[in-house]
Amino acid sequence: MTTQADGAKRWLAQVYVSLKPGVNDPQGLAVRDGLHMLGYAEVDGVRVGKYLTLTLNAPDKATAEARVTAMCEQLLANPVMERYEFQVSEADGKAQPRGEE
Amino acid sequence: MTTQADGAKRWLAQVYVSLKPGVNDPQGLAVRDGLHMLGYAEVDGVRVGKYLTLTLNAPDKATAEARVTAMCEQLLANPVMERYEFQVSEADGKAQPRGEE
Amino acid sequence: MQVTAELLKEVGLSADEYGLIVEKLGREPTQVELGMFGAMWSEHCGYKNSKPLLKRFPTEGPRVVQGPGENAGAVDIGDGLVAVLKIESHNHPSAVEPYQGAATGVGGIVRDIFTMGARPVALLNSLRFGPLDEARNRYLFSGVVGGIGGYGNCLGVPTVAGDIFFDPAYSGNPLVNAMCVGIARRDEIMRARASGPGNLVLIVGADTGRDGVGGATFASVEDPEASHRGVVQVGNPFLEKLLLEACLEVLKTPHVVAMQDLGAAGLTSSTVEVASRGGVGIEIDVAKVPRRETGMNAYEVMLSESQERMLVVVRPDGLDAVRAIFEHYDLQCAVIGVVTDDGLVRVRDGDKVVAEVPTTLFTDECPTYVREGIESTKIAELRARDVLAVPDLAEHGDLTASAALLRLLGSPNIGSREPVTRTYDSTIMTNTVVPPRVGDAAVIRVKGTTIGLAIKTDCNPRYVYLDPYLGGAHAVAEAARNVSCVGAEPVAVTDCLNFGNPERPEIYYQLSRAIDGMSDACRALGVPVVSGNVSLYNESGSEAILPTPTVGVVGRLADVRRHVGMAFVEGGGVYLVGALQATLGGSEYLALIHGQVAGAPPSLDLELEAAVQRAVRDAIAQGLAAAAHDTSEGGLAVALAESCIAGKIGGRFDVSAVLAANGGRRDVALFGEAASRVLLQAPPGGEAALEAHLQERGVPFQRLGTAGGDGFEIEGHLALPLAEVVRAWRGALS
Amino acid sequence: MQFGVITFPGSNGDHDALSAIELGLRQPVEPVWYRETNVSRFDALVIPGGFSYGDYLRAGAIARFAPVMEAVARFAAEGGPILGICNGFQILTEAGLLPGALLRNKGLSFVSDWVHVRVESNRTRWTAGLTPGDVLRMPIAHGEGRYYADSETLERLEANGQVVFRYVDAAGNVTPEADPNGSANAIAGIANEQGNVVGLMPHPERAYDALLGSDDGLKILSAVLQAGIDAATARV
Ligand SMILES: Nc1ncnc2c1ncn2[C@@H]1O[C@H](COP(=O)(O)OP(=O)(O)O)[C@@H](O)[C@H]1O
Ligand SMILES: [Mg+2]
Repeated sequence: MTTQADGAKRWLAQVYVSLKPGVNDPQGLAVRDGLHMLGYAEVDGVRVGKYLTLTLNAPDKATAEARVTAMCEQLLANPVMERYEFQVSEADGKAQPRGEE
Repeated sequence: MTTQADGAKRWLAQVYVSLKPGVNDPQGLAVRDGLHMLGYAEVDGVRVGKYLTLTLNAPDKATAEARVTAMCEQLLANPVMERYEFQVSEADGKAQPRGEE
Repeated sequence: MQVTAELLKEVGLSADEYGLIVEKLGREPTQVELGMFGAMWSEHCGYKNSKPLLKRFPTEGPRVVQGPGENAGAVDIGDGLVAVLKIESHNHPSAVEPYQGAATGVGGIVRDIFTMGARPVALLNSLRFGPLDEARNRYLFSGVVGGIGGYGNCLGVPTVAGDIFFDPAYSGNPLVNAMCVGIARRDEIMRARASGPGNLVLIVGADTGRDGVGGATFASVEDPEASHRGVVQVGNPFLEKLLLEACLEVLKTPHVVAMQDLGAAGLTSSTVEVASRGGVGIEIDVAKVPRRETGMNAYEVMLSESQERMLVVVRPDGLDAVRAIFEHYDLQCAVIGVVTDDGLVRVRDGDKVVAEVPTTLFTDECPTYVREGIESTKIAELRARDVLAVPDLAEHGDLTASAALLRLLGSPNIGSREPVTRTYDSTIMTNTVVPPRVGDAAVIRVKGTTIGLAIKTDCNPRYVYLDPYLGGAHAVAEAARNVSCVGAEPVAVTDCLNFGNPERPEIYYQLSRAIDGMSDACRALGVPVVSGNVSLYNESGSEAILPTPTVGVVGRLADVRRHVGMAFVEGGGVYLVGALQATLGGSEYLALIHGQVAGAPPSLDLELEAAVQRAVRDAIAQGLAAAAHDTSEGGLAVALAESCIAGKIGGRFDVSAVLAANGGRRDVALFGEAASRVLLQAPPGGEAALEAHLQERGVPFQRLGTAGGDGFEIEGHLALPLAEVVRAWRGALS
Repeated sequence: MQFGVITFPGSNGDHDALSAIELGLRQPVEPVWYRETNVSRFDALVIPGGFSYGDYLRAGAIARFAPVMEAVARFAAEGGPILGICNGFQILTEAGLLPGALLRNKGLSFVSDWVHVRVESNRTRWTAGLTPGDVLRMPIAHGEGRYYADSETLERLEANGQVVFRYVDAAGNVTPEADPNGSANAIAGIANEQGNVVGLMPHPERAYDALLGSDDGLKILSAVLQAGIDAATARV
């Protein structure tokens, strides 16, 4: 956890974007069929979405969450066919979001 | 939570696949630049991965986890450039994975 | 069922139309029937405003094998083969979700082609957007281009040509027109006409979901955002590829009676259309339709627009063989009904009959409207404006000829399309002889023959706006001219009429006059209209788009090796074929430099047009030409620059004769636009032969200079290093 | 020489490979459906381009498990020549028959263009007749063609002469502009250690006729033919 000179802290946001219910997901269907081909007959449904990790600076968690919400609404998810969820936690002080340490 | 006739239960697996550290992620860079252009200057890093949701039947959680691990190793992630994490929880009894209720 | 005004609005029917349904049916329609009438009597399916006008198109000719009325048109191209062609709009879905809207547009047009038993061999796209300095327009543009490439590339059909135009009138209402060309054996064409009571009706391909329920109705009202409540359609090109291969294989068997893709209004229109064309009845059971979701009712199943589905009518004794082929391709197929002889479309949901309507009620009895068109006085005034009131180019200052040229080359309406075409696979199928950007039209070869096909879409919507009759004629002339410029003889037209709300007299006027102009040009150039599509109600915030009758032309080369591109070669003499007079009316120059869309568009002498095109393509076929390029937006100077850029070579040109013919106006000579004009280059040393040919044909021509060097010079007007010209042109779309 | 071209659901370069071999190379060739389990009747195999299984999840990820792939692996182990083109290359890396992986292009979008590649090694069955330094012109058409391998693997590939093709400009020089997708070391194609399995992103099968812009691709297809003829002659 780092605190910047200006009092801002670094946060890690994990954003999960998935297709809205009812929207056709050809990729999910193909992965499901692929798993069946490999013998994983117990799988009955697959949906494929996006997993984004962001690091950002914000004075507190509430601000970070508000900003990430705005980013999701504006850019990260396509409101016509997608929905999103996210979690914000304190970043561990490293320069890059998880996935690039 | 449903229990099937054969004693199997339905589980929801949420799988997160991301690029290994050090693997260049042009898509993450493009999203970061897009966020900067929209005025989110506080974002300093973005990585883009996949978020898969699977529903599967298994007698218990440990079995479900073992099966999902095998699916990830075999198909869902490519160890040359990706890594994965997942969570297994009880499915809420609906026929489709989250995202298709 | 309580029929309220709201309910009628939802299904897109007027109170009068509802009254007509009750009268003809002799009872109130059921909910499912009402939804089906709404779809079938929409403009999109029923053509209620455009049908009387479309009758004006010439649709016959010696090569026509299938005219309008089927899934696509077909023309004979020799060697026992036909080219199958069709263009279609996906404007409204693309406004809502640009990537998927455009992708499913491509998917739909490809199905129209292979439904006819033809293998799709080329894709084109004609696009219109608002200016790229608005973020929303950039989003639409990149989404649409991404979707077109995403679908076509995966399918493995090359995208070989198209056109793109920007104007503020398309903000909020982009146009996405996709065209496909296929090839079939003449004697193997399949038609979508059900026959033989007792024959089985199959649905093949994707499961049915709630995707786009009400799409056909939605394409026929203004303001897509507000009216679209269904789930966005997501295309699956992977599945379409399997469907394509399986359908072509199934059509080689003797078991198939008819095939029809499920497009707008899904099962409703496909069942009604195969029954109506065949003059029979049809009965289906929605309970037998495989679903992607639980809890769907009959109404939703009948109106779902889930993609990648086909309706196939087979003889019962062929069912197993047909099923085996689909299964080979991992495709599910379900028997959902039978052909009947009672002339009714009957829909069951298990034991219950939920709709039962005489087939002809949906089709022949669909009301048509002949409206009165009145020209907008505002547009008449714009046309009458004196465009020469603007100041001419100056020797010094901001408005020099070189500054204007560089600005025009950097205009999104003129500059390089490479950022777009580079994302489209144009070489797959190993037929592409002239890929995008290399010639005025694309050329593909027909394997196993010496034949080539040249294809291009075009429409200058400013011309149509300022003068719908003339503009409509120009659209046909320009598309055909592009095809002639690679050496092909234009043989067929497909068109997509993109207009605003036809219930407004000034829009109806545009539609009606544009069709007249197109029809006259088609007649004069000897190219029949064999297929097409109508997209009305293209408005946002009560502003209509520019009237845009997109024209796709297919041409034929007897020997595909005898073609040329637009690139100048070192040392060849360059000629301007056609008249020397041009005008600033409706020009890109006037719009870009002086901010005016005004004046009368260039005049069009159809006889001269035909003669110029014939002279040009014959010169190419006889090996007398090294390059050809028509002069369109940006005029003569821009066309010369484009051919130099393509050839990576400079040139020195003298336009004094053109200047004299235009009363000494430099702006008109350099950047004025005109029809029936083509830059034609002789191979080095071939000047005399080319001149003799042009003389013999009696078409006007003028030598302008020679290509060579690394400078671009128009004597007395401008001189620029070629590299600077290239730079300006490259940056247009970035 | 009998060629086989494997078709997976979603392959779309299969017809082109068949045409190139039949019309360009004038050799017998047969399509192989992905459910087949025996490919021993062939002298050489081509895994063509396209979008097998829609390229969903990762390009080639699902196809590598298709029934025919076990036979392909056996064919490779026995030294049979295999050429993976574009999606075929992706499938071979996913299957572990070639090292590394192919990631999304650096520019993020699909790229369709003509490129030049330099032959780096003629110690493979598919480049045997060629001279290192030869420049070939071929089309590319892919969205995921950025070759990636960890630095150890890259060093090993370079040291072993397993880098077969590199993106260059028309004059044969490696330049940043000449690399269309951001591949490590500008790698356009590689071979396995034995040199019988080669994968490349450009499309030799689309460059078999000068009318289409180039017939350089035939040089690769005829190399394996010549190698086969030489081997047969040696046996006699
Ligand atoms: N959307 C597009 N898709 C594919 N090719 C295109 C597209 N737009 C333009 N092109 C290609 O770019 C070149 C120039 O097109 P265009 O500017 O319309 O020419 P012209 O105005 O002379 O008819 C042509 O080869 C054309 O086919
Ligand atoms: Mg044009």
